[in-house]
Amino acid sequence: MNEGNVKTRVDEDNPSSPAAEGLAPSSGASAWWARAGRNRLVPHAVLAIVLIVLVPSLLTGSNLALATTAVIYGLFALSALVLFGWVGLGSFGQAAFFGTGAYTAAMLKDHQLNPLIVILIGAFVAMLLALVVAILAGNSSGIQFAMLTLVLGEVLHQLLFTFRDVFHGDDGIFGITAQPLFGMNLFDQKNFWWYSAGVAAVFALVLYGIHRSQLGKTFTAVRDDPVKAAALGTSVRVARTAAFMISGFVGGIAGVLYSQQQTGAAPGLVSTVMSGSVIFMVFIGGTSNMWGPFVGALVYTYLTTRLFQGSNTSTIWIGLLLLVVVVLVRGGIMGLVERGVRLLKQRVTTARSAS
Amino acid sequence: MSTDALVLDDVTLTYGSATAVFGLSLTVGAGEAVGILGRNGAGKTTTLRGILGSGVRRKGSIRYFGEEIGGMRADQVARKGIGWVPDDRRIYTTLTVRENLLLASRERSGPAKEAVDEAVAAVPLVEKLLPRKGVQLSGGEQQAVAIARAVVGRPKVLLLDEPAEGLAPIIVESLQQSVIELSRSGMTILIAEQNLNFVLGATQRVCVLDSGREVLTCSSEEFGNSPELQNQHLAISLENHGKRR
Amino acid sequence: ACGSSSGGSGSSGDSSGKITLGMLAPLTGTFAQAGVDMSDGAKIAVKQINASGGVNGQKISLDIRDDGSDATKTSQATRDLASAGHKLIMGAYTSTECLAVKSLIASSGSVYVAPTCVSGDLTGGPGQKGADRVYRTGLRSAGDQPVDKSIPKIMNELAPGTKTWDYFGYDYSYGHEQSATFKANLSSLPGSPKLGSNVFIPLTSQNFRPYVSKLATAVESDPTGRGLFLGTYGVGTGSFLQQASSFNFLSKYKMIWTTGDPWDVFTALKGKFPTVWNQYDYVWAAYDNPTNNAFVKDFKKAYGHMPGANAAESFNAVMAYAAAIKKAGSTDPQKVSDALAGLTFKSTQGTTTIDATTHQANNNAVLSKLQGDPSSPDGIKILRTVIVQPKDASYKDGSNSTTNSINKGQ
Amino acid sequence: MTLLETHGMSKAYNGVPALVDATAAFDSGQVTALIGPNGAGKTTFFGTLAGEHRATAGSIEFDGHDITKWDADRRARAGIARTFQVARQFSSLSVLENLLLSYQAGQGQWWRPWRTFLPRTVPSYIHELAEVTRLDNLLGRTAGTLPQGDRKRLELAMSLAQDPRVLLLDEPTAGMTDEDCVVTVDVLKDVMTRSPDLCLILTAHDMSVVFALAHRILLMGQGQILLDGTPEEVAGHELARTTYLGAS
Amino acid sequence: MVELLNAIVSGLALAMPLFLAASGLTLIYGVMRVINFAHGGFFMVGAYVATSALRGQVHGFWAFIGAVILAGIVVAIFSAACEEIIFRWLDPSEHMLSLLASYALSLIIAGGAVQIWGAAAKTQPAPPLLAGSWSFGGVVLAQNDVFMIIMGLLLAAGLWALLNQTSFGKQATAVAGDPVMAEALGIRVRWVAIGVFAAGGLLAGMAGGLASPQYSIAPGLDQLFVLQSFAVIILGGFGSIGGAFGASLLLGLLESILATYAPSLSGYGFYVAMAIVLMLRPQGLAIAFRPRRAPQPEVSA
Ligand SMILES: Nc1ncnc2c1ncn2[C@@H]1O[C@H](COP(=O)(O)OP(=O)(O)OP(=O)(O)O)[C@@H](O)[C@H]1O
Ligand SMILES: Nc1ncnc2c1ncn2[C@@H]1O[C@H](COP(=O)(O)OP(=O)(O)OP(=O)(O)O)[C@@H](O)[C@H]1O
Ligand SMILES: CC(C)C[C@H](N)C(=O)O
Ligand SMILES: [Mg+2]
Ligand SMILES: [Mg+2]
Repeated sequence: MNEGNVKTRVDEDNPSSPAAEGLAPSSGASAWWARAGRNRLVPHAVLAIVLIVLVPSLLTGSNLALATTAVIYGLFALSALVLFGWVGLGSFGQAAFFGTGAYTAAMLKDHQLNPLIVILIGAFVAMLLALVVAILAGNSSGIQFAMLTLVLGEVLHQLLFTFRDVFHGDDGIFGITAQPLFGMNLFDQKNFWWYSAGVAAVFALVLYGIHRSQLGKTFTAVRDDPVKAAALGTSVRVARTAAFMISGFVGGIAGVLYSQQQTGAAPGLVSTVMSGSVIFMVFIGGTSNMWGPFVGALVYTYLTTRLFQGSNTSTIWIGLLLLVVVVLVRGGIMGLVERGVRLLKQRVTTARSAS
Repeated sequence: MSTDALVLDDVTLTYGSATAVFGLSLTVGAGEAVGILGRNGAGKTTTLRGILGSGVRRKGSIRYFGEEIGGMRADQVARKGIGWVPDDRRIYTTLTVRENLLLASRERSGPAKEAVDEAVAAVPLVEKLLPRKGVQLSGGEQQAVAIARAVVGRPKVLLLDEPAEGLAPIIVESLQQSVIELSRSGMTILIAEQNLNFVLGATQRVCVLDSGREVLTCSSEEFGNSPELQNQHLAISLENHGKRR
Repeated sequence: ACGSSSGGSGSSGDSSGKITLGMLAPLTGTFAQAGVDMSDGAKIAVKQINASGGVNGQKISLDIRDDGSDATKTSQATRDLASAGHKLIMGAYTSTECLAVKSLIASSGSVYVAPTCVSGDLTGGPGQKGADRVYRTGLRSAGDQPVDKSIPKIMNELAPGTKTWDYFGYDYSYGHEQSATFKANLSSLPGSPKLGSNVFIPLTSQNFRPYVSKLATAVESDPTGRGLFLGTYGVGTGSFLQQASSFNFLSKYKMIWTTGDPWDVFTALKGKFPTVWNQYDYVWAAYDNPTNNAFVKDFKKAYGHMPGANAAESFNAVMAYAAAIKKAGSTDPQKVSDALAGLTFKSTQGTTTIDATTHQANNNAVLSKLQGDPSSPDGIKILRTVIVQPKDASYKDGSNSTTNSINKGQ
Repeated sequence: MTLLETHGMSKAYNGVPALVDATAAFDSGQVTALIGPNGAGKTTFFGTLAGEHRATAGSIEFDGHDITKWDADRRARAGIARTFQVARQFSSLSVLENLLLSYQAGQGQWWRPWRTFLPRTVPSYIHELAEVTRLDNLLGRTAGTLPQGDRKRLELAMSLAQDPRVLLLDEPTAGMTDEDCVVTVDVLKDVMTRSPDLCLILTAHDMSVVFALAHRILLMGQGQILLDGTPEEVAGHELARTTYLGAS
Repeated sequence: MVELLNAIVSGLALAMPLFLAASGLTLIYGVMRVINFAHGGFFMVGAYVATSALRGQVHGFWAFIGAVILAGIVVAIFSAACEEIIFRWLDPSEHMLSLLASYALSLIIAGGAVQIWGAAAKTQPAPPLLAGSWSFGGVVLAQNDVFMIIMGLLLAAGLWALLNQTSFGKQATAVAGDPVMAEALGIRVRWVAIGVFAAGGLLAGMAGGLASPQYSIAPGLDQLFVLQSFAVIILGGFGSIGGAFGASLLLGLLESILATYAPSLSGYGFYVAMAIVLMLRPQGLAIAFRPRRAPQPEVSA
């Protein structure tokens, strides 16, 4: 899962640099192979399942609701990671996919569909939108891309007002009543947790698989150097479009879950603020692995709805915290964790070799 | 003492947590031309960057005509009179070649136009490129402009990182000539270069690095005349290669 | 979609004998001023109630959450309040947020009292059943209200002979409702005045320059006499007046009619605004009754200026909750909800009754003629107030700042 | 047999011509060196052949297909591999991953989300390649931390891993030590014996490399192909001496 | 006809504050590669400072100008401090980082402004000299508009001169192109960075001061020009002052004409124009003012 990092600054924390090697005795010729090849799926999956099972018994009431929101945001952040972390396209319009999913679900509220079907429809619509965005924005990169996606998101936001009759403008569409799923009443907080965390886990797993696949590695290649990638015969266009569609699909799922939880959708879901928030979640959590977005989402949700709630100083504190994360904590929380683990390992090996 | 242009004393250079040059000591007399040799990754580029203080962390003492510059920022060092030709050229692509040169000329070094003319004389290839934009240059042309730009600033010490790379043989020849002349005119020159002939012809002394450590310093003549030395220090013998990392 | 819908556990009152009301208000963003006013007003009510011994022997407190004037944030805060056990919820400033809260009430097992939102959808119209557990102590403004129907008529009486009205308001439910109702009722007037330009601008926008010059040319070139229905409120109104000021055309309108809490906007203008008629549900000077007088006095003492409508409305919402909890003898959401239906409580308008079917309070509309007055502390001089009864839209003069006993007493 | 052919190919950057009316044919099994002064248009020629940019005039034919309008990736899939004058690689991937990626891309296996990228065993071809290019000890290194010379070798290895039919090498030995140059030349010779049908085109300012490898030399100058002949012919030509080689 | 003329006049009137707000943004981007989300916050602070200095009272023209300059200076210092404390630590090639940092900064400014100046709206009357308007056969020309147009032109010219005629401009060019090389050429990169941020802040602060008589000075004012400013620098070409000027005019006129003739489109006709330009010509309408490296030969795949 280590391959997801955004262009790491090569000069830092490079475990195989001459100096680091000087410190830690090289663990033999197989070291690189082990690093590149080990499949850590099982431990991650186990951890995920344990968490999903444990959380509802550890948390109740508002805390469980917050955790549920965090997981949904985490899935949303994961969709941003696909574009940003995997193919290096930092989108500032990610909320468009989220909002599309949410609005699709909201507009289907009177059809009494199975929630999972709604998820698929929402994700599919968002994916189609992603395809359109890919066609429009797929040629740009860097700051142009960020701005272009920001603009496209803003246009979508405007459409909600222009077509008042369909989208109800600022008022949004509220009143989703989630249908029971396999006889499970989703009005129940615990049930909703299992439902949304389960969906998130399944799709996180799928993404994990994709990331380790040939296509996943092509994403990294395209991110690192699109010109070189094309010279190898991989189609940058295809790779970017695929990433877009995956991102849109997952973002759409998160949107559907969110509107099911909040019982509706409003233009705020498609706003630049939302797009910005999700990037923050990604950054807070760190891009080095797929837990990052979830950790980031949890921290962000907690900060914004709990810690600094109820006074107008909240924005100051949130801003300060985010600044600290962006400026000081490169690689986010998961980056810190990984660095800590690496340091610990290094300590252990040096201690061992010393004795 | 202060007649030495550069005195590096136990200088260690690191990128983040990775050390690239270990405890290097090197003295370059005023007006001397010294070559830095070594295999890929030996630390040549890093050494030059270290003197300038650009992009690499320094430990140890670096004195420039007796003055400690080891803690200074690159721009301060540059203003003291150290010019640099980076290995990746770093031409301003949206500016014309003339503007590139003018940027490097400092008021202190006299009228800008004269300085440019002088630099063009040192690297004649540049003359016809003056009105072109940086993007409109081929790799070798950029190299030539990078050298001219360093000369424009009338440095007392010139750091050349692989100046001959990518240049046509005929240009390499004339460049060597120019370097010799600059050196004669009193400029102190440090060249990191793979092209052995170029270095040996242009310098009086060479310093060979290996894996970030100095392994040999001797006169260029001696080094040039000794295939054994060359073989020992520059060739990648297979067993050596195996242990390298 | 989650949250148990049982009315169950004695949610809002915990063992320590304290009742906590959950309150939503925009403490940040464009409507931060309204949010501050709302919480200021609610705090006065809490203070007064606690000073007189609380409700059923328990003290009241508020858990105020910032909703940022954003429906998404509001939903989250609502859900959070409910899950924190604070299921007696009030607040949210604009109808957009109130509707978002409304949709979460059933699933979170809470009760909701909307003080400042006027959208028709929040409670039932005449004879219609209101949504479960959702009540409004503030004004309802929808096409089916007698007040709304009669507004054009009243306007016509106050400024006779206006042939054309320009509408300028916010692009959301309330703005559209307001404009549509207005338009529908104009034609029934003598001389059937028409709606001139009918402009909707985004809720948070403040750049009105093109519209301003369009209105300016229209009024200058129209000799028949025009009126302006300024449906914006808050900073939007302030920016509009600022941008209009250099065009000197506002004075050429026969009448400028505004809505929403007039106090904060016109205070900000420091007396530099054209004389306007405002239509909303509160101006401190309009009422002369013990509850209002105490409220105004305490408010002025605490914050140094007169209370606006947003403050008064939140005050009333707390008063309603206190009365309902007392009547129910419990803080159980279902019981409190049952008590709210049909409740009569002391409010700034004297007494207010919440209709058991529609869940709508019988809130008066208050019209006030306001003039800029740099010499008065808040910059506003109240020339006249008119109180409109919601039932039949009959209206009578209220007191005004010079006749009000609060002022007389001072 | 002619594999790659250009007819009157020209390229101008924003109207400034860099390549003028280049007509040339390249046979499989042949090593052609492109030499010429700085700015002669060699890199531009490569870029146009590989599809990095479109020719402004003329056409390119590859193996019987007109590929003038093909994009770079399509040409690469058809078997035209190239290296860049300033080495490019995927800086966040390890050396091994860089090689594997090139290898799989060369096999057309780069887009399948259901196939894991890392095979159970590294293809022996990659192992051999790493060995001959002396990258075997660097396989675990992150490519972004390599010094320039190693990057050049990595890039060469990557292009070979693509198993191309036409290989365009832009100054493959620039920045290498003399010793490394020799090794690289050996590698390329070895490649030519192993895949005798490969059409290899390279540029270099190091004449020892050129003479060691090339069957044929094209001398370029000011965007045009000035001379086309055997190494001896070109080296002996007056034009080559005055414009490019100099006294040495 | 009168309607069209009026639309054009108000388009110009919209364009000028927009240009003033966007020019600082584009200047900072052009040299430092930082898309400053907090620029709107700078603008708002400028408006607050000017209003506080004048205490919301009517003052003469020169007092107003003085307040505007004061606002500019205060914000310039603040902006320079931000660069010193925040942006210098960020790798400019990772534009996402600086985008996020400035976004966080914008939150801090928004929250801080409420703490300092309160949530209550303030207003600042225009100086009498700028308060009126002239009417020419139905075409209304506000004195303030004329003033803003003059200020816009003056500032555009000043900026152009700063960048093209001074040694500071030359050094900024070098830093914009390649800060590492600029430093190696002896240019004081830190000073240039601080100077550029200060200049950007000065522009934002003055823009806020100049605009203060036109708006309710209240929380949320920071959002006023943010998206439009982005539109301007996208349309004008990232970092191009001349482009920003042209794009401001274009967007102001577009907005005003749409508001006049097709009010329902006025919200997003703006953005569609921007998206079209970006897709067809990603580098914007003007030739960009010094991109970092040669535009990477993008694959046309
Ligand atoms: N930015 C960097 N981050 C981390 N390590 C680096 C960086 N740049 C260089 N190195 C490492 O420092 C060591 C010395 O590199 P340097 O570039 O100085 O070598 P060199 O002698 O110039 O080689 P070459 O002849 O290939 O240019 C190498 O091991 C290299 O991997
Ligand atoms: N991206 C570009 N934009 C504009 N002009 C360019 C560009 N790249 C190259 N040129 C021009 O095209 C001409 C040919 O350049 P090219 O890079 O092909 O030369 P070259 O033969 O590879 O030279 P060298 O040996 O120095 O690498 C150069 O003179 C240069 O002016
Ligand atoms: C102030 C009122 C006129 C509007 C009200 N706050 C609403 O949005 O419903
Ligand atoms: Mg080097
Ligand atoms: Mg070339």
